[in-house]
Amino acid sequence: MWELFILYSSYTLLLLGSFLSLTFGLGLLRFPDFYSRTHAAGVADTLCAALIIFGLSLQSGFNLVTIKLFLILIFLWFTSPTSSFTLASTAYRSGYGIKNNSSKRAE
Amino acid sequence: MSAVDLMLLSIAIPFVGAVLILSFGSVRIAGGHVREWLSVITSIALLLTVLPLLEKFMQGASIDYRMVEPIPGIWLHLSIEPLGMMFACIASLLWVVNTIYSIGYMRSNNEKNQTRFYVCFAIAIGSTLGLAFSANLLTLFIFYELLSISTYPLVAHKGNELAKKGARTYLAILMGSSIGFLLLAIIWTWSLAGTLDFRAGGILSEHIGEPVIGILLFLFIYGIGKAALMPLHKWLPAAMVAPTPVSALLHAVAVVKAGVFTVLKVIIYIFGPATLADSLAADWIMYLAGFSIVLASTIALFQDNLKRRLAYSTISQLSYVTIAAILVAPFSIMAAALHIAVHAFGKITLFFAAGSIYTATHKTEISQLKGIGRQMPWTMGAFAIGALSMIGIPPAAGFLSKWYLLMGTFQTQEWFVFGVIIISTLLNAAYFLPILYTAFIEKADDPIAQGTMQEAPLPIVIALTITAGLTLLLFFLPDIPLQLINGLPGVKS
Amino acid sequence: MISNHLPVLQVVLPLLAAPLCVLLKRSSLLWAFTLLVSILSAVIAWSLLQQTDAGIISYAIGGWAAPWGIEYRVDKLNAYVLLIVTGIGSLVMLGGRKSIEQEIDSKNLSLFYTAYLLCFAGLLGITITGDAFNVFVFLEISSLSSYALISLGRDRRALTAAYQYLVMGTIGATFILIGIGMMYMITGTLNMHDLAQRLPEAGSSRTMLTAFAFMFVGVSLKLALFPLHLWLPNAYAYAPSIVSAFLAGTATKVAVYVLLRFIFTIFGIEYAFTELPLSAILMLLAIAAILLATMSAIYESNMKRLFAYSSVAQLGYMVLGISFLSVTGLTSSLLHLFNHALMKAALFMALACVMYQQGGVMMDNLKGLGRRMPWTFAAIVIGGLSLVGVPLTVGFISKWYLLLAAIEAGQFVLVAVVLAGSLLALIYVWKLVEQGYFHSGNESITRQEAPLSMLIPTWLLVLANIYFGIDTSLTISVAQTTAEQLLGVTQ
Amino acid sequence: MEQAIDIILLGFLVVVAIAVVKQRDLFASVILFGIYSLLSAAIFVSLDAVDVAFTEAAVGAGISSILILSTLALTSRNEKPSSHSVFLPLMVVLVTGATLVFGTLDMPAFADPEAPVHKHVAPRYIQDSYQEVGMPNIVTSVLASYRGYDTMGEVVVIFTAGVAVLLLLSSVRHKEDELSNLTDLKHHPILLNVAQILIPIILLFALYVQFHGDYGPGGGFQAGVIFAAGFILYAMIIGIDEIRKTFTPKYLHWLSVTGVVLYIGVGIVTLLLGGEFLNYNVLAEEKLTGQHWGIFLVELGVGITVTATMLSLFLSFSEVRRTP
Amino acid sequence: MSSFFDLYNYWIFIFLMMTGFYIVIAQGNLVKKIIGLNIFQTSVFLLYISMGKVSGGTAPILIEADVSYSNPLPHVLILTAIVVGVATTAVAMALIVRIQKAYGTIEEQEIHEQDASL
Repeated sequence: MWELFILYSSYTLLLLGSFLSLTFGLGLLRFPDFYSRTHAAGVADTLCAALIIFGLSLQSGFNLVTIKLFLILIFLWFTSPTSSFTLASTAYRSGYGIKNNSSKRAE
Repeated sequence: MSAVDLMLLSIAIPFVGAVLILSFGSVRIAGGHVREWLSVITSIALLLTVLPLLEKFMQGASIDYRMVEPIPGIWLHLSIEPLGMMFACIASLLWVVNTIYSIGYMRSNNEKNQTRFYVCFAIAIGSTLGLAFSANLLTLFIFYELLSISTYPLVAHKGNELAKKGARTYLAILMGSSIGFLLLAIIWTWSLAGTLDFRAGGILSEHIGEPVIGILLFLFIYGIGKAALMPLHKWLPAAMVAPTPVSALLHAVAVVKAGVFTVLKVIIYIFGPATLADSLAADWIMYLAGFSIVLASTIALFQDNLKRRLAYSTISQLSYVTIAAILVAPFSIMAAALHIAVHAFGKITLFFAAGSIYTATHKTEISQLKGIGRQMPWTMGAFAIGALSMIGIPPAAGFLSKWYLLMGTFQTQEWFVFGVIIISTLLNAAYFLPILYTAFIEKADDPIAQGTMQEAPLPIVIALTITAGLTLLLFFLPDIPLQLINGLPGVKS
Repeated sequence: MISNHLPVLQVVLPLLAAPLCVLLKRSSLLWAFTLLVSILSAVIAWSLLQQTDAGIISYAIGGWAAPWGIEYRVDKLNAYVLLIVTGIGSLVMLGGRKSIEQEIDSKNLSLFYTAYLLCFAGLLGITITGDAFNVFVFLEISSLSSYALISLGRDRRALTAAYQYLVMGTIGATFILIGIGMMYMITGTLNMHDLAQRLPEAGSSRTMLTAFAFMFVGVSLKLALFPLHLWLPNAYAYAPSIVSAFLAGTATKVAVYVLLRFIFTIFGIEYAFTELPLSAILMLLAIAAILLATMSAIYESNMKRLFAYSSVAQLGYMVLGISFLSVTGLTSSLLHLFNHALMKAALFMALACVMYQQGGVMMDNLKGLGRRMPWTFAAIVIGGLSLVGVPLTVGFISKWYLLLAAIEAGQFVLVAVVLAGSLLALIYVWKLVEQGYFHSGNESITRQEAPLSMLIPTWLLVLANIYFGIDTSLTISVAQTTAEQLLGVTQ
Repeated sequence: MEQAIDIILLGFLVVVAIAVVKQRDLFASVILFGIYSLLSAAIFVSLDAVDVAFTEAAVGAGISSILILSTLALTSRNEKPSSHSVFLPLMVVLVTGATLVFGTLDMPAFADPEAPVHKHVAPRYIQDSYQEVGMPNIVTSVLASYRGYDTMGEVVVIFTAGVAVLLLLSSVRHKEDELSNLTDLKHHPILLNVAQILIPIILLFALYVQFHGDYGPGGGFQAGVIFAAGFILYAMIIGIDEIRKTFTPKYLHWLSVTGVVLYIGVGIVTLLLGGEFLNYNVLAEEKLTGQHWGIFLVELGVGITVTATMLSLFLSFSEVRRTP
Repeated sequence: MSSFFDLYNYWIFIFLMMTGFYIVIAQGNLVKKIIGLNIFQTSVFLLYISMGKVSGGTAPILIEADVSYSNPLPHVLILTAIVVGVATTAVAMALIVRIQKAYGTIEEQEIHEQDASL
């Protein structure tokens, strides 16, 4: 019973994560300008990563692998916001306007 | 000093001389440059080695020396047989005379690069001797190429466009034919016979049948461009841009004779008379040679430039040797061998005369020679003797070889050759006698020059007098060459 | 004790010396060090060649027996090639110093020598190894370093040449990699000797055919076999003189060795020549190479390019020799391997002298060179005559055997091609001679001969050209026995 | 399941590859290439080649992309439409591809355990390597011991590349005095702080990879690359001149030389101890201890050289004068 | 003779290789060529690694459990090859930088024009 619950909850988490990342991927393509895209990407990184890793760790149970997974998660939580921030702020410093239609060429 | 040492010495001397001239040549001393003296000394030294060698050889010493084995089974191998001995004697003897001549010539026409001239000349003579003494085709080929390369600078001597163009033709034909055909023929012979030695009776005889004989024969005859068989004769007129001493010794004696000498050796020692006697290809060569004789003489008729006319006469005379050799009758082979000697003396005299005229009066065209006979009696006298020898009128030596050749034609019943000889003799007469007429009978255009003696410098006069003398001498006592020639296989039969 | 480790020392010595070069600074020191290393390797190579008389030497690196470990396997063939590479390397280095100091700027010197030694070691590694993949690794070592060496040329075109070489070289290497992979796929082994035994057992398959094709194309790229030679002329023309001399003498030779190894040792004659029409393919390529490359050499006005093109043609001669599949033919190729290395090293060394004095190697720099640098120019002429194949030079010997092979095979078209090739060669050589000696208006020319330190090695090479053209006891015997070994003919 | 993943990943690869062909913006193509490497790394994992995956991700996606990007920064970003004729290359490619496909037809089926590849040499590695070398990670034992000589060659290749690049770029280098800070990232406090926390961790991880290589995926190369990555990050954020204070060109020279010499030195020592070149057994009385020592040392050598070379590659690129 | 499903992934790798190869020989931009070269090589690596795969095998890191391992040898070879690849890329990039400095362009076409105009 419990195992079943664990299993299904992990599935839901995984599905949710995948769904989110899919939508954000869509956003990355469809959003009008650079900054909103960056935002999409950044959020995707953190949240989806979290969801998926939780889901996986639920399946694997508590062992060395789980710890490694969490370490990875922490690492991601550090890096991806920082990188997206840096991206945005650098773009901003180099005078990159909010409403810029030729923005496709910026990433 | 043993005969072998003499032989090696005789090849070494010119090269050593060349090195000496190269290193000290341009030093000036009393009475000219060191190079002149060095050349004289070298040439005399050479003669003084060859004569005792000849003596030893006549006494029947077998002279044979192997150096190294560049290709397994083929040695760099020297040995002396009659033909080579004779050729060596002619070359070394005439070199002495020619050196005297060239000193006079080069000085009074103050040519440039004289050191290079004398160096290359010495090397050329050295290679000629090596070629004469070669005991197998490879050795011969090596010296043959050396001769071509070392004479190239002499032809290109002036360094102007004309000279370079002439030299280019010269080298293109000589090396082209030798690398293109001769080398191939040699390697083919090697792969067929497994040896390249010159052997009495030939090495190919038992190895090949009809088609191959023909192909090989053509490869050889046309590979030996120096024999100037038409259509490979173009280099000879082209080479006339060279200073006259070069034309005289090299393109009347050393180089061209090297050509016919090689032809003779190939026919006698590689194919063997027996092989060729009944070969269709041989007949073809004969026709080509005959054709070449007549055509060359005809062309000579229309040359106004003296040296060019002589060149074409040379071409026809060379084909005499080829045609005689290809007849492979005892007498004709004798004739071929003898003609090498005879023509050498005659033709060098003629060239000397031409050069002497050029030096004294800077005239090159026959039409300018009116009355020259009175101005330069010595020169034109020698010229007359040379001319007679070419035509084959006694008491000039030319008569001998022609005589034997005719005998040869009777032996083989080759009336075609007979006809060719008669026609060509008439043609020879037709292009030589007018020159004599112009020179002696006609009056000079400018009355000032009339009657006044203005001979060429002394060395030149001495040189051409000697050669003219030799031409006569050879007629009266031809026994030394004849003795040598009788030693040839295929002659005593 | 040392003698049984010679095979590995052959490669490890220069390989270890290379990084140490980085730490040296003084030019003279670097030069002396490199020279010492090259000479030592030459000595090793020589003694290896002696050892091979006793039979094939096998050295298991890491103590792991083949095919699990990497094996060094020395037979007559690679001992011979090793000797060529090391010998040429030492001679070139001997004369290299001044020219290097002039052409390479001083702060790069130590790196230059490092790269040179790496290239040297790489070539040796390719030659000596008995492991297919190891070939690839050392191939890359030598290639990478040679790209760098070439790019050091003064002319900016050196950069593009190096780039072009890099791209083509890498494609070649990748093709070789694919080929090796497929052979591995069929047999499960990488050791050449093991491959040689297992490939026939595996039986011919489409995979094997593809493997062969890719190996062949890849090696041909490295070998600059026509029409894959496009990188070579520029690379040799714009590289620093010494580099050209070294590469021209060694790199392509090693490539030829690899070709021989893969065709004869690994795939075996039966497969390569009876199941595949390799003989015909090689012949056609060789003919094209000989004629077309020589043609383009004739119209070339930059002498380094000229001789580079002639290299392509000469490689054609070697390949032609292979294509006969006869002892004579193979002997001619192996002879030419050695002889051509001598010729080209001599010629490019001479050109290095010209470069050193005249600052260029265009035809105009040749005007009256016969007067200005008599010795150097004499060297060029003799080298040229050797290319033509004039008697008393090494060129003649290899030509002789090649023609002999062609006649034995009854291939008179090929005879004609070879002869035509040498006649065309005569033309471009004579262009030089006329420029050097008979260029009118070369009066009042001052003598400015190259320094002895460069002349002497050049002339050593030239004299070698003549010596091995007269006394061929060493070369021919080795070449012949090797050829017999490759063809499996027992004498 | 596995196959499904494979197919999806392969599909991605194809898409990316075609995208690279179409893409005119070089910057984008580089990023796409990075993605390509990462995808193939993923495939490597699914093909059980964890070490390879690791290396591909670090080297292919990491270092290569960085190098190409820093080149783009010095050259131009957009590719001009090439006036090459498309036909000939297409032909060549088609022929080559056809040959390869033809070659595959006789290949053993994919993942077929009966394939000769798995029958001849490999079995010994799998069965005996533990007894003979004593490493759980077979790849490491093959890499460093059975085929240790290849690996030596590989180190030399890296070293060669370093030498080559130095030779090429030395002439377009900044003069030491005008060594300006090429990045303005210093002014990001967040970035700075995060970096200060992360970089030590990265280096620590690198050490782990270096010395854990015997037991899990990893080894000198991966570790070296990660080390280099750490320092490169430092250089990018804190500044080139800062990093130069520690890693002077001379010092990096020495390091990379040390690595190579260490590797070859081990070989020489084994020679002197009477074994064959790189035969670690002779390094200690007990074979396996010898193997351990040998592998430890050579991996260390690899790590040092790779770190030093990668770093000096990056630095020499970033120190090229911007002015043409 | 194997069926389609045994070989399809080889064919995909071949397709990828050829894409890379095409970029190398068809495109005129020097950097692009190198990117193509990298793709070419990476695909070759894929081919190699897929040789070593054993169905149901695991990574060649010994564990107690009784399992079949994939063939480690291709992995080793490719580790080497990857490093060689990055080395080549580095050298190529350095060359490109120098070419840019010398010619002011990295387009093959323009470089040829400049050399031709000499």
